[in-house]
Amino acid sequence: MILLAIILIAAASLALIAVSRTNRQMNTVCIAEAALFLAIAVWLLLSGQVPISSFVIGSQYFFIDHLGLFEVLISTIIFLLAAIYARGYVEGLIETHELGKGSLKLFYGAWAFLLTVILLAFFSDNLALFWIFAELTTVISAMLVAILYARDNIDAAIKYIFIASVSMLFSFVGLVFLFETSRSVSGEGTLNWTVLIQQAHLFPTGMMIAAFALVFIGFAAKSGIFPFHTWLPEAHARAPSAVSAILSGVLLNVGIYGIIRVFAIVHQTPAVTTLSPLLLVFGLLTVGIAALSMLPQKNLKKLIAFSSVENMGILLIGLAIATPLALFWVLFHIMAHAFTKASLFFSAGILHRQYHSTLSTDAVDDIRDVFRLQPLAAWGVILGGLAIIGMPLFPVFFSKLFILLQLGSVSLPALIILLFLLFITAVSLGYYVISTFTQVSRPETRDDIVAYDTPLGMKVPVIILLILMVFLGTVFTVGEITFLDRIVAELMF
Amino acid sequence: MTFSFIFYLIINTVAVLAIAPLFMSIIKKVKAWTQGRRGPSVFQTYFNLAKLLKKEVIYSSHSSWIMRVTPLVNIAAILVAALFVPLVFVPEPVGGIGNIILLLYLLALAKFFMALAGLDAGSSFGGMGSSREMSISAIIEPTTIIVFAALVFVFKTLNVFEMFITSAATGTPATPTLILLAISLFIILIVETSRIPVDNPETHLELTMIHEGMVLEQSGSNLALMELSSAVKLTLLMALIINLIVPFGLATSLTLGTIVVAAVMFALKGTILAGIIGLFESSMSKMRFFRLPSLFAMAFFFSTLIIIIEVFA
Amino acid sequence: MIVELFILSILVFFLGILVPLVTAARDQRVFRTAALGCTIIGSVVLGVLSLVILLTGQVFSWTIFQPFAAFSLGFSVDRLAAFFLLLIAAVSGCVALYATEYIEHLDGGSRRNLLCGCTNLFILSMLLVVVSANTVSFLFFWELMAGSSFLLVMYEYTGPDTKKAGIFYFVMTQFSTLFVMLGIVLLYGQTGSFSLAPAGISFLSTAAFLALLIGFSIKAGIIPFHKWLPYAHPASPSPISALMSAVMLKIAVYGLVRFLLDVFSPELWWGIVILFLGTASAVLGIIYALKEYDIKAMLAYSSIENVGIIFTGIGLYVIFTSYHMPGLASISLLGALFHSLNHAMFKSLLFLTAGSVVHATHTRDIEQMGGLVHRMPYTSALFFTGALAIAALPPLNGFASEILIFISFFSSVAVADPLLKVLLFICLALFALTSALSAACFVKAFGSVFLALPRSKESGEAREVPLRMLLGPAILAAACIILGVFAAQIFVLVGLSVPMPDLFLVGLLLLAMAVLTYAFLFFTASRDVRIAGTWGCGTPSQQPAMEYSGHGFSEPIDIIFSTVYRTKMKNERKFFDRKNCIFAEGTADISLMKIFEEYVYLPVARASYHAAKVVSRFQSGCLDTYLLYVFCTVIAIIIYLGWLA
Amino acid sequence: MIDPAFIQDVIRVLFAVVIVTAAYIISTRNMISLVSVYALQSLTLVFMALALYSLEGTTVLLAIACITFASKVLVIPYFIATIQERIRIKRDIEFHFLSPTTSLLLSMALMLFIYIALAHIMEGTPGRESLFFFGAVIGISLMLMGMMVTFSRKRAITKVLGYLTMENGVLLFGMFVTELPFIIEFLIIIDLIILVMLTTILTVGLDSTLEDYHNRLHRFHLVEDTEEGP
Repeated sequence: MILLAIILIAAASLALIAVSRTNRQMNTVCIAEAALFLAIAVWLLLSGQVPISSFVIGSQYFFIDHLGLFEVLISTIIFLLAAIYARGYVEGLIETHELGKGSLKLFYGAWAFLLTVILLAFFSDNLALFWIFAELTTVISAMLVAILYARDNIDAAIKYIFIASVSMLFSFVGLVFLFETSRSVSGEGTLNWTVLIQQAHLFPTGMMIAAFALVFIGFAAKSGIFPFHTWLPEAHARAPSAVSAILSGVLLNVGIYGIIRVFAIVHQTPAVTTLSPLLLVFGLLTVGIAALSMLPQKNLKKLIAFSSVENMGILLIGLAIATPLALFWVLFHIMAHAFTKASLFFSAGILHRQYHSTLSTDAVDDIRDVFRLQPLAAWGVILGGLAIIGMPLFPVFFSKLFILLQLGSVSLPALIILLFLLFITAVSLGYYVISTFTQVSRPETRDDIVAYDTPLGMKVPVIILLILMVFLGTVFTVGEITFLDRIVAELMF
Repeated sequence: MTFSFIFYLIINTVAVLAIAPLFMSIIKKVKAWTQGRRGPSVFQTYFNLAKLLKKEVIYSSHSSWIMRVTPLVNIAAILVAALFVPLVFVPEPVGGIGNIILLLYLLALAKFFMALAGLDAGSSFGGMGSSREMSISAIIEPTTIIVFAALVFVFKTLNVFEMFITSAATGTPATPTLILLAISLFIILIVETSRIPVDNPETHLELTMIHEGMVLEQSGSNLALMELSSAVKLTLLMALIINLIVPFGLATSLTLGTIVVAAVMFALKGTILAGIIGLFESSMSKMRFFRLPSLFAMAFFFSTLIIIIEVFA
Repeated sequence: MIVELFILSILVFFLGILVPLVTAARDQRVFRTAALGCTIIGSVVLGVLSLVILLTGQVFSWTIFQPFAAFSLGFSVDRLAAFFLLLIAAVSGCVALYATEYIEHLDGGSRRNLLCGCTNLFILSMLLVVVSANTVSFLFFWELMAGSSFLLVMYEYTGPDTKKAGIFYFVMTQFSTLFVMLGIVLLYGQTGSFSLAPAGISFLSTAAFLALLIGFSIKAGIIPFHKWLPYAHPASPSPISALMSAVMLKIAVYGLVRFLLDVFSPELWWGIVILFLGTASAVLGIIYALKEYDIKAMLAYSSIENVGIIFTGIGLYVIFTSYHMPGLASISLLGALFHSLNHAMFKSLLFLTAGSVVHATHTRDIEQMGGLVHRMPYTSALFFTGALAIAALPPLNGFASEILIFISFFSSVAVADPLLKVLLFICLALFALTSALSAACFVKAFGSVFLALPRSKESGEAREVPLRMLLGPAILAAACIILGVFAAQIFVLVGLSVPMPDLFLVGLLLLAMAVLTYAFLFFTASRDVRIAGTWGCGTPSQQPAMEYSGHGFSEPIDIIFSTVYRTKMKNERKFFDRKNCIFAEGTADISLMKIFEEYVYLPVARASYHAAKVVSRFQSGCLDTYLLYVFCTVIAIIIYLGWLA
Repeated sequence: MIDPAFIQDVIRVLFAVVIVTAAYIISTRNMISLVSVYALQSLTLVFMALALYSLEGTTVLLAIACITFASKVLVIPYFIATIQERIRIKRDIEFHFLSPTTSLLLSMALMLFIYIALAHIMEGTPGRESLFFFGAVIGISLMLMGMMVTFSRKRAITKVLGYLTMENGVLLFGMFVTELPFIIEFLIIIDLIILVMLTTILTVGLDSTLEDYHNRLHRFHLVEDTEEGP
């Protein structure tokens, strides 16, 4: 039923987009779609029926559990805000001829479709089905990246598709391994996660290691883990900011979600002792390369994108620790990172509108008078930056601290290296923000820059996200904690 | 606060005020003798002070209240410091009077005001004097503190009174360590009272003067206070050396006889020490200002050596 | 009652954050005054509360919020915390009073509202650091403090030096965070809990101590981590500099003391390390202060010196504790803590009055000032009190705390190890050098800023500042005098026996001597007074250019310590001919070399930037290369699977 | 029913064909033939599925054969060929990192390597017939060879073919190791078609520009627009 509702809503919105003509109409459809999905997710959350076994959903390939619902909640919120944001943002893109009017339909169609696919991915029980949806998200989001009239965008999209898809193929091989393992254990092969996790303790270690390692390759590429992250900075930086927020806040989660799911299965077997160090190494390398790449970075959106890479590394490290508490904070970090990153990209988008060409090239010097011209965006970047480096009042502080605490009990050298890398990250962000935002034009040239009249729709998401972040960072509701605890329990950590 | 302590306050202040100008004159006399002159009378300093009191006070139009309060603060600080070093009679210490660190910092208080007064009028002589004075006092400070620490180390107390009591009880001759310390104390005395080879108290030559530069703008009764305070400072440092090294005759109980004896003994010992200072000054020449750090380094080395010997022995 | 008072004060501060935040867009004085009024009220409540706790010695602890079983957001106020609360309350109250007027003379329009709000946040986070009952809330508020102070430093973001200051401050703050976090994580590894409870002796706790020590040292501005101070303090508005220097540095001291007392069982070498750091900072700090001509940077360096003194006291405490000499240990610790309070008083006083001076003369360069004693009599008197206190002259408070440290130094006779004894004596000598140099430094400061003739047009036209900019510093000055003169009585009042001289008696004697002398002169000496020009060897009139400048004043010390001050000479010449014979024009510049900056900070920064550049080449922009990475990784993983797993 | 031994021989031959086609894709410079070779490779897979069907009798294999034929032998090659015509590039001369000879040698080494590695990995799993195991090895080797195409060739369209080869490898691997539910296979094909379509369309914007990208940039944007704009 729920599945049906989702598909119906999706179909209706696609149809509406097909018949509508203006940016506003199509955008409204997208907002409505995201709002409806969010309503469904909230209803599911409040109804207390979760986890929902397959037949209520409508097919044995789908199910809803807390982790899926958690991801869906995050995704729909970000999609909703991004859609609101896109209203003004896309208008601006059209005005400056960066986006053809003819491409509008494609843009919003892909947008609406992407949300549906992501929802279906998170509600998939069958891992192969999840894999397919994940593949589809790559393709559709690449379309959203490539839609701008610039060669660089196509280039970035191609990179994105190639690296992600090529790696995802290995993932599929891994899934085949998993399927075969399950068949050899129970006779009846399945890729349904709910079944796999029950059988997992019977799986032979060697096969599990192979399966996980291969699956990891693909999902690592989706979530921007070193050395598969290379597409990420370029795609995120080139995409329209509304899309960047989705890429960073939602699509990276798809990859991490896949890793978590499969890792939960691995966690039931002795293979986890072999695989945890592997994850730790990849995580550290990811954070390391991201941190060092951020230092000389002169492009704001690339900087934020590298910060995403860094946070994915942290998530991987948290996962490698493989304790329930660590998993708890990994989940928390997923949420914290998604919202923070979305707010950062939204603010960066406003700056992008203001300083137009300059942000896309590597010239810092043209950003000036930020506080006079775009105070909200400036504060958005500052507060978002403080949030992402783990300042208190923002949620990343706690997740970072507790992941570090857990890491400390696993490996001291890793802890020290990670702390140092996080320091470098913070410095790079701080260095960039301080050196750019303190630039003011001389009084005589002050009037050369005309302030971009930021539409309300682009401001509201930033403010909402900032409030949401402060709320998440200071108030821990009982519901939130039990919800996350349920996820940990369902993943059988 | 006992009667004997109040009595001590009075008697010590009176004694130090009375005898300080005398020692100044004696040093001058000795120096004159070594130069083959007859020199001024030993009471010349008293005459000078009396004369200055009769003169009018001249303030620079640029100067501020600093100039006006400095002489008072200066003499007050030095006189209080003098209370920390009993000349003839050592009572029981009250409320930390006699603390050796406080003594040092009371001298610093006087110096601080004096240096500011030097800067107050905007004259370059005053500025130069202040600058040099503060520099010198800064770099002699480690030596001073090490010597004081050595004293504390030897006498196991922070209080000058108790040191005197101990040394009076042990009697003369003092231990070898104390004699070594006395040499260091002597160097400190030379530096602190601005004497040759560090400073030349008798000249107003721009190249050599330090202390005199600072008081150049002072006049009349203010100048008298400044002169007097530097004499008192000399006396109290001399008393420190005398009563530590050759404490015989020092009164520890309050009877007329002991006090008279102590006073006479102190005057005698003081005269001898003043003579030594005069001779020492005559045998030296003023040192170039920037050669001083090496002199101080030697003094510092010397006093640290004492500490090391004392510690390891 | 105490708890309610405490919550009340927190709420008042919170109100002080909200008011300007809500009214951020409206540039009206009333909102700012309201916000700062909240600060003052909150500080008064907090001050009363901490005094009560300090006197009664009760311990209050309560948990406000426990989201997980593992940790809670809890507060606990004991005497140590109350002491630092008092410090925070006293300084922030006076600073806020001063700022009500000062802030109206700042540029920035409605941004000033945010400044007020952020200041309140800063104060609130500092006081919550102090009352934190466990390491997580400690870290939480510590970070909040770092973040809010960073925003405050960046207030005048358009200023020429602010960018550099901001970057330095931000980097050092993060560096400090790194170590504090590491320390807390290691501690958690050792004890398995977040409580501030004894951790026992092990490799982990030693490592945790070292990490925390470095973290706190960075925040406290201990050399060689001090470089942010002389940049951040001049860049920020004066009330903020006062708060940062007087209070924030003390929070780091608090952290160190708290962890040393409650968590660690210190070993001898820890004490030696702290002592060494402290002494080095004290000496080098004041030596650099002497060469500084920016009045606020000079005060910043002097803060480094004073924190060095505090660390010296803490180091002595640790040494004596490890020798089981509790009496001496407590004197040293009391000295360190008392000096923290005293430094907070006189340094905020100095920063505030320096702020007034800068406000009046529009320059921070002391060579441009002079003669202000006639134009700003009250400010000069207040600054003078601060200078007397910081130069550790009796009977003011700076001396009262330094003498405690001197006493414990002098009593180190009792330490058994001869080698250590000698080491202590050497530290003592350096310590004495420090206090003498600081006297020289403040003679120079007061002399160049306030005395003689004005050296620039602006300082010639300076005016006395309004009443409220005098009132705040006046309270602090009074505190400086009271804390000094009645130091011994205060110790008795709180029930501590300390062998320190009675400064009240000394003060009385000083007064008596001065009065007696005055009376004597009044009756005997001539009362004629004449005003005349300064005698200048016959020059017709006194010119400002003839005065001794700040540079000139410190020249002898400059030469004496030439090994510490490295100068850098730049000499660029142009010639008319090829053979460099006919000189055309040229520039020469002799500047003080910033040794730490040029030999430590910048090389590290350059090296890491270089490394980052190398790593960035990984992101070459070529799809084929990226796919090759994937290919190689896949092969590596297959190798791993086939042979290693 | 045909003799299983004969079928196995057929399958071995087909393996050889697959590898040869992959080798051709790696080393050729002629782009027109690339597409046909790819179609041939897919056709081989279809035959292989049929052969397996006759061996095991699962209907899924038959279905797989059908959709593979429809999509990979007909639709995708046709589509790519059309696109190729449009961008008028016939040759892909430049090689990156690997020359044709090296890549051939490397792929041989890889096959050996995969064989050993897979033998290690699958050591514990019971009842692996040699043919199926070999199929898995060929599958993964095909993937890696395809991957070598993606990074050693400059033209994006060649890269797409490399990707398709990889996909064939996955199919091969899946076919021999286990059988997945049909719906999954079907969705994968759909996914693949969408992906290939998008990528090739994008390559129009990109590929033609690799040679002289500044000149042609604008022109091919127009092409892209007419392609996509509904």
